[in-house]
Amino acid sequence: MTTQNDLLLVTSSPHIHSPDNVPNAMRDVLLALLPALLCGLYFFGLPALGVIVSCVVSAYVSELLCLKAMGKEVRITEQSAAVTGLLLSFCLPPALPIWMAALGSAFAIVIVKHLFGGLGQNVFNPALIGRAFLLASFPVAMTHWSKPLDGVTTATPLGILKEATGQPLPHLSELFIGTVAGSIGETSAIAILIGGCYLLYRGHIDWRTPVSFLGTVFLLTAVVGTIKGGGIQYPLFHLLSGGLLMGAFFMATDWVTTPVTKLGRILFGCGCGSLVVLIRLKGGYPEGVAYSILLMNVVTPLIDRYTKQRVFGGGQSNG
Amino acid sequence: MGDIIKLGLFLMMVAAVAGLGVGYVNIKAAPLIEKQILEEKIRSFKEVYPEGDKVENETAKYLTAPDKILKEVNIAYKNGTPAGVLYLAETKGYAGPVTILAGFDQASGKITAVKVLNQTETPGLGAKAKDPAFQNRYKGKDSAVALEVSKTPPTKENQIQAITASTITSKAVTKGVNAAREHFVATFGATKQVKTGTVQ
Amino acid sequence: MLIAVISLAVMGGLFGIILGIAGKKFAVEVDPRVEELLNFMPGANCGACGMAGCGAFAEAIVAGEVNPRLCAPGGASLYEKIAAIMGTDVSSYEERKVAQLLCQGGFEQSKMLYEYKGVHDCHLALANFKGPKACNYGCVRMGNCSRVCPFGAIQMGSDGLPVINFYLCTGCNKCVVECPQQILQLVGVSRQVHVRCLNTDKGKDARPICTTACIKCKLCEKNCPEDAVHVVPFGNGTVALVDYEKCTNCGICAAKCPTKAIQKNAAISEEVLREIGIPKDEEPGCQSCGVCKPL
Amino acid sequence: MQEYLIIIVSAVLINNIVLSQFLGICPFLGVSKKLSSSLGMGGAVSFVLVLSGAITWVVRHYILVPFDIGYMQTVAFILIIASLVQFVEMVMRKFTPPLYKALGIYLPLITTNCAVLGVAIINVQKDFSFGKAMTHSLAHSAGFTLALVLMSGIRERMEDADIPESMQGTPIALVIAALMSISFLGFSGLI
Amino acid sequence: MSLMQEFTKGIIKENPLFRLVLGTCPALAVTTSVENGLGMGAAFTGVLLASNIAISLMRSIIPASVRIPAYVVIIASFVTMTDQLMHAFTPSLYKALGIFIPLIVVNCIILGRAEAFASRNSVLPSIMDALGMGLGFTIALGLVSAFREVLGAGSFLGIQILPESIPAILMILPPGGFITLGCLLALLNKLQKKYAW
Amino acid sequence: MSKATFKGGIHVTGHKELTSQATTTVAAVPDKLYIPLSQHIGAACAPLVHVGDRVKKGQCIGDVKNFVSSPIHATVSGSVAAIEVMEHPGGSFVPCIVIENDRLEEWHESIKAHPDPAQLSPDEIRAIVLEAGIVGMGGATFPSHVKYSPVEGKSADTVILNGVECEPYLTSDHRLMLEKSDRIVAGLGYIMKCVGCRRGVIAIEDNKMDAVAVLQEAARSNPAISVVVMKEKYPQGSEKQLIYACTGREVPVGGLPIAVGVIVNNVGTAAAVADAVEFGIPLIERYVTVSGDAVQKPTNYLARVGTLFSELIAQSGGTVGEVERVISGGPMMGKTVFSPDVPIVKGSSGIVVLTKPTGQSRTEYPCVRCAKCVDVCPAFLEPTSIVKLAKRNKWDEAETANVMSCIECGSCVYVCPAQIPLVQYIRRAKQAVLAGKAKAAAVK
Ligand SMILES: Cc1cc2nc3c(=O)[nH]c(=O)nc-3n(C[C@H](O)[C@H](O)[C@H](O)COP(=O)(O)O)c2cc1C
Ligand SMILES: Cc1cc2nc3c(=O)[nH]c(=O)nc-3n(C[C@H](O)[C@H](O)[C@H](O)COP(=O)(O)O)c2cc1C
Ligand SMILES: Cc1cc2nc3c(=O)[nH]c(=O)nc-3n(C[C@H](O)[C@H](O)[C@H](O)COP(=O)(O)O)c2cc1C
Ligand SMILES: Cc1cc2nc3c(=O)[nH]c(=O)nc-3n(C[C@H](O)[C@H](O)[C@H](O)CO)c2cc1C
Ligand code: SF4
Ligand code: SF4
Ligand code: SF4
Ligand code: SF4
Ligand code: FES
Repeated sequence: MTTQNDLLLVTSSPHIHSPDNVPNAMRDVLLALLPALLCGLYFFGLPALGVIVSCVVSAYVSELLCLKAMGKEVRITEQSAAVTGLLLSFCLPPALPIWMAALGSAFAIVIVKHLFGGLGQNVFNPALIGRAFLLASFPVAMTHWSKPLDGVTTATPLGILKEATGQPLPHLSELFIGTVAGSIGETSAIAILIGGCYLLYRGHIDWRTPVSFLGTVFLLTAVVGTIKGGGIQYPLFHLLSGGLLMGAFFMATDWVTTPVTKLGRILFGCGCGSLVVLIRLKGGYPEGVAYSILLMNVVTPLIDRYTKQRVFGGGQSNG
Repeated sequence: MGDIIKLGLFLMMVAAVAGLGVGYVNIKAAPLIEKQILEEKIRSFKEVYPEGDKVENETAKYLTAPDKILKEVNIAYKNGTPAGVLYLAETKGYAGPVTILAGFDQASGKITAVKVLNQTETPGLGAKAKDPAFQNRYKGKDSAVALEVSKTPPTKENQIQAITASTITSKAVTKGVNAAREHFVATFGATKQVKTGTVQ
Repeated sequence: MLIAVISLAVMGGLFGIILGIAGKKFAVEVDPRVEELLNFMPGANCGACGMAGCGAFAEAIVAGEVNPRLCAPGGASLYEKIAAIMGTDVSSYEERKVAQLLCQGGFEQSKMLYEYKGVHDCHLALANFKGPKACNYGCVRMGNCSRVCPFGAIQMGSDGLPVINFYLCTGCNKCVVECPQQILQLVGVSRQVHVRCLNTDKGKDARPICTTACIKCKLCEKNCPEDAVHVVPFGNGTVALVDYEKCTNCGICAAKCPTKAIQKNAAISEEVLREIGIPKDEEPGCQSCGVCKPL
Repeated sequence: MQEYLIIIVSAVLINNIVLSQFLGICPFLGVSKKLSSSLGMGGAVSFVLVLSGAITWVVRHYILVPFDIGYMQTVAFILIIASLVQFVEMVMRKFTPPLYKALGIYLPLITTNCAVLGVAIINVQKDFSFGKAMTHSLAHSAGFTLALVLMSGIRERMEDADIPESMQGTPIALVIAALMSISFLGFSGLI
Repeated sequence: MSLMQEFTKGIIKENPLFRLVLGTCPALAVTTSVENGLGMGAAFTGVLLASNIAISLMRSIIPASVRIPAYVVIIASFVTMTDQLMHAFTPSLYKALGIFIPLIVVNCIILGRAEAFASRNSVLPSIMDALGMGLGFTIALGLVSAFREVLGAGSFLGIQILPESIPAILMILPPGGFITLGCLLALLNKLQKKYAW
Repeated sequence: MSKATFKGGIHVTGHKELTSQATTTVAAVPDKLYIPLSQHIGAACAPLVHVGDRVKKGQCIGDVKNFVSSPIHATVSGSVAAIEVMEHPGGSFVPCIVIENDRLEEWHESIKAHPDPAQLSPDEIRAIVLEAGIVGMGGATFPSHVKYSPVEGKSADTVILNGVECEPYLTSDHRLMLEKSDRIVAGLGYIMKCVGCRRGVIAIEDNKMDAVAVLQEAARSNPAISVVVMKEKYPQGSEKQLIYACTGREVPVGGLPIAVGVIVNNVGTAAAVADAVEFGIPLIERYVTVSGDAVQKPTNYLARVGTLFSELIAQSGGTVGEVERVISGGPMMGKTVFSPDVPIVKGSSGIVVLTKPTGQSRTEYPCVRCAKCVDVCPAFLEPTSIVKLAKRNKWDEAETANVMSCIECGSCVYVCPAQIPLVQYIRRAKQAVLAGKAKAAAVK
């Protein structure tokens, strides 16, 4: 459009805007993931670095190629691909061959994100589908866990719980700090909590999702724990182990794939929580965070549809 | 009214002709199919217990009450005397029922072979139970001791190494073998001294 | 074997009779011509005819209520088939119409008032001082028409104005309804001469704003051999209008017009008017297996 | 009781008829664009599936088995289903035109919906009692409806998305089905 | 349309799987290996051929209101025959295709062809139609199964061509079927845009 | 006292310090004043004078006999130079009466102080408000006498004066409250009398505690009047939200405040009512903030209606930097004008002149469904969903999604990280819904 430079600009109100934008938000998420990243690198060393780098690089490259191929404006400054890549690498075992990590990342970006129209339009959480894809494709490599720091093959806390192999369960404090086997970014509860709080503080995520998610898991496992006689230890063990915290703070809160209504987010969280407990206790896998969130992603459009808020001045039912 | 009868008659005719056709093919094919099934069975029996010269289905005799796992008990005769026992067992695997055939030698009290007949496990994972590599792990195991599945290379004689990432399938097969083994020991084991093992 | 044949035959007979009875008892009437017409309808359910889908249109044709040419996607071959079924003559159907844009104020021609930033929507841009162009009558150039055209017949040209592909346009009227400036009009395909400006201002006001505005000089009126074009009262002022009944496409007015507000198009040949292959709008569940049709 | 529960959970979640059994894909792809029509299709399929489940069970147990003509099963079953569908359609058209308007267009499709015959055959394969066969049919129709409704929710949302042109329509629906199916893997091993 | 065209249309222009998106269930369920895919295609072609011939021969005497039941009975009996013949002569293939042989009955394509083609055309075109559609379907199944077998099992026609650890098992699981078919459809859409058939 | 507020809304940087502390300047009256014939919601006025006529200050120069309308007065004495179509800060072209100022400031003879305003009956007050051409000064310019007219079956029990001024940059109401507190309280008294209610509330946000103090002092004499302190939040000034914050009542969808027994007026409106009732002065001048980062010396003015924006900007020392936008009103709700040569009208609360924003340019991303817009919407709408419908011209569905309840506050746009101009789409949807309704009505 030709513009005559001396003309004033006419825009529609509002004429000012908060400094918040998509690139900034994504940068904040990356920042919030930093503690978990450092913990992962410290505990799992070079192999973890390899997985992380290959995931992120593959995500970036795939994003670039997709944008090019689809003739869209090549604009990857918003870094959502990096978030996807990083989050994917965080729920992979540290010793995964890096080509698998890269493949999973590319699958996440190409199939799950760009075939659906790109940023903001995907229905499923790309990182989690990436993980589920890898788990179903390479079950051997994806269930090979190593001890932090020394890299010896071992089982994860939930694996021990599920298989009842007789190995001792780790102490809660170990789970809190992260000196247990598990995926790269999930072992240290404290690091994840720091990141989660930062996102809450920055207003990028809504407290309802993590609270209802974790609350549901806590309540259900507390009931089971009481029946089994495990006491408070049992629900806490469930809260702190596996990818639960990572999922509750970073993945169940993904803007794109979760409900937009407040009530919807609570339902989403409760649904995730119930499914996690169902899968962990009754299902075939020791851990179910990824699947629970994915299953709730499937339901999200319906949740959104049936949890519309009441309009202001439209009757007194609570909104 | 006439129309309606006509419709009825027409469909009747079509159905009758169809029945005729199918019936005819069935008459021709049924014996072949039966033969096929029988041959298949004999082939399996041969694989699992190569030494017998005749196999009799004696399920009625040995399984008085219907069993949850064991479906058939076949006795293999060598020169007219019972020499081996062949069990058909069905257990629940990862994706559905797994049926196996397990052969035992009465003389040695050892497992002669195990063959997975039918399964619907995941290709590439549980479906590897059909691979000889896995089935051979049961060969020659002693019937007196309960078999266990281990994820790591076996350290004990009674351990069977699981198919990687398919513990469930491996356990299913082993469960079938163990059921057969117990029945074998209880029914035919008298001829041999029962060894004590670590039975879980 | 015998049992097989008998039992199957009995079942067949039974069901046949039941269905036969049901077919009689539960018969529902439909005019066979509607079904017949439906077989030929494009089935796009595009609404070009202004009705709720092809079914409604077929019923209306049978009832003699509508001009079959309203089904634009059907094209000439459909009109012939309809004529055959209905026992009428194709030539009695009204001439087919296409959309014409009555503004030529592109980037080069029109003066701007301000720079606009925001949603590209003609209605919205108009809310601010009648649009960024100084002219208050012309095309706002935000392309609403091109977005509503179900047939992709309108594209925004390099001068900012919509360009209508007459071979794709079906005359569905959607763009005409959408345009907030009411500068799109449906005109018979044989019409070649159009006054492409609807400003009602006096010449002295219009001239500085747009180089191709109608300046009410009346040269067209004076030169038309058929007395077919006139400057007539319109809105708050006057505009030049072609009387399409009288116009013979001679183009003299267009040649005389000093600002080239009047234009003569190249002829649109009816033969070239393509029958548009619109993909059938998938009925819910329709896999075009054909099972459902005659039921 | 437990057996029934297992049948239900297995049919709805683990071995979902569409997402892991691959039965009834055509209507699943075809009729999942709108929530309303997917509910309609779900309803229609459930109705026919349960009814035909019952009739085929009876026919099998009182005709095919006693006369030892099990090999006639496919022919007999499909005859039942096709006649049933057509009969239901006629009745509906006459007596409940609104319902017919809502469901009618789906009915002919059901004849060629593998799910209906598939479930009848699975009933036979698993040698279910009548009660279990009914539970199984009901659970599978619930599973079918569930998959269809979830799918349509997603597809309605996808209406706004700028999907690459060549992916639009069936291809993206298949990809959605794939990702749903991956998600449903989470239920594997539940029982 | 010439007979040749009746034949070729089913291969590309009106390919039942890729263009008409019919018969998706078997196309997804049995395509975990090329062998199964081709076997299914062959069985399907046989049934389609037989039913097209039969229905085209009977087309003038079938009353409209019991048309569909009559068609399905005819189709079903051919399917049952095929089923028994395969059981008798190709037992291993029979085992692999499992429930999907009886389900050929409800394969929408067959009824669709009966309704849309055989019931309106004489025998010869119907045969060509059946052969073309059958071939088209078989090729489509072959294509889908080739992708899935190579990517998911690392083998082709049972011959291992990739090392054990590389293939992504997902591809032979249900999701892999959906993805393969989806991507193939998209690819064909794209090609079609490029070189309009 | 806990501070009242509503649900939803946003926190915006106020920039109020630019102008809030300095006493209001009386703006120089220019040589030519441009008085639009439509400065209110409702039917436009017809001119009562001709070119060449001499007019006096306060003389009624435009009127139309229509219930929802309001007369226009000359704001200076002088002669009518022209009656011509001019741009109006509301974004349209409107006929204006151009008055050549003779600088005599001669009042029209009809302007007389009332001897005993306390004796006036409600109907008389309403008539004075009508004659004085008083319209809402909070921006909507709804004719006040209409607001005060009794509505069948409904009665007001509370009058709320809106001193919230939640728009960034604007401080004209703030200065007015500080400088004319007695006028405001008096005006509120007349309004309460006019509509026959016992409770008067003056609502002020907690960023203007000095105004709270002054008004509490001024209202001490009248126990029926109280000052409510509200938490600072945008768009608290929107009347539905304000009513909820002050009284806990929700104005029903599509309803007016009177439906819940409330009448809301801007503080400026109240002051104008007091002037009209007591001194007979029509609405010819108002407080206007001139601010923004492109203005040399941001100032509050008491300016005559008809003064051009450009003259006030010039009095503020002109502009600095590259001017990109001139906004009539605040930056959240105001409208940009394409030229600073537009006149101040009765509803002009401020002029904000902004330079080109530095740094990152605004790029629109696809909606990332962050739901921030949903969380802040004070009308409890789902802007993102409505916009998606609007983009596909799904007007009916947009209507069921309550698009008509949007107050166009712009909060959603402000927070949207994808920088989508949501309100614009919503406005388009509202337009289309209304057009659809009009069409349906026409068919009937
Ligand atoms: C957010 C998140 C979600 C996860 N979801 C799953 C899941 O659904 N299923 C799963 O097996 N592992 C999941 N993992 C990985 C597990 O937490 C764990 O690392 C892995 O399952 C191995 O532990 P296990 O052997 O105890 O299952 C997830 C990891 C993260 C960080
Ligand atoms: C798609 C998929 C298919 C699977 N198929 C099988 C299978 O056929 N047999 C099996 O025992 N486990 C199967 N599993 C489950 C796991 O691979 C494995 O059983 C579980 O992680 C525990 O096994 P492990 O202890 O050997 O690692 C499957 C898992 C997935 C995701
Ligand atoms: C988003 C929004 C913000 C508003 N902010 C204010 C405000 O700050 N001050 C004000 O007086 N009116 C404001 N209004 C206008 C009020 O809703 C209301 O119209 C006005 O207070 C009524 O008084 P009036 O008729 O005297 O103008 C706002 C309206 C909206 C929709
Ligand atoms: C709070 C927040 C959480 C996010 N979580 C995820 C996530 O779990 N997985 C992912 O792929 N992307 C995540 N993203 C990035 C982005 O939303 C994602 O790439 C989109 O799904 C792509 O359309 C997140 C972004 C934000 C702001
Ligand atoms: S809708 Fe009208 S104003 Fe808008 S671009 Fe089209 S012709 Fe121009
Ligand atoms: S929208 Fe306009 S241009 Fe498009 S087909 Fe309809 S009438 Fe023609
Ligand atoms: S939708 Fe309307 S009311 Fe809600 S925040 Fe946006 S502009 Fe304000
Ligand atoms: S604030 Fe913007 S990005 Fe977020 S949901 Fe609303 S429209 Fe979408
Ligand atoms: S093949 Fe069409 S529904 Fe299964």
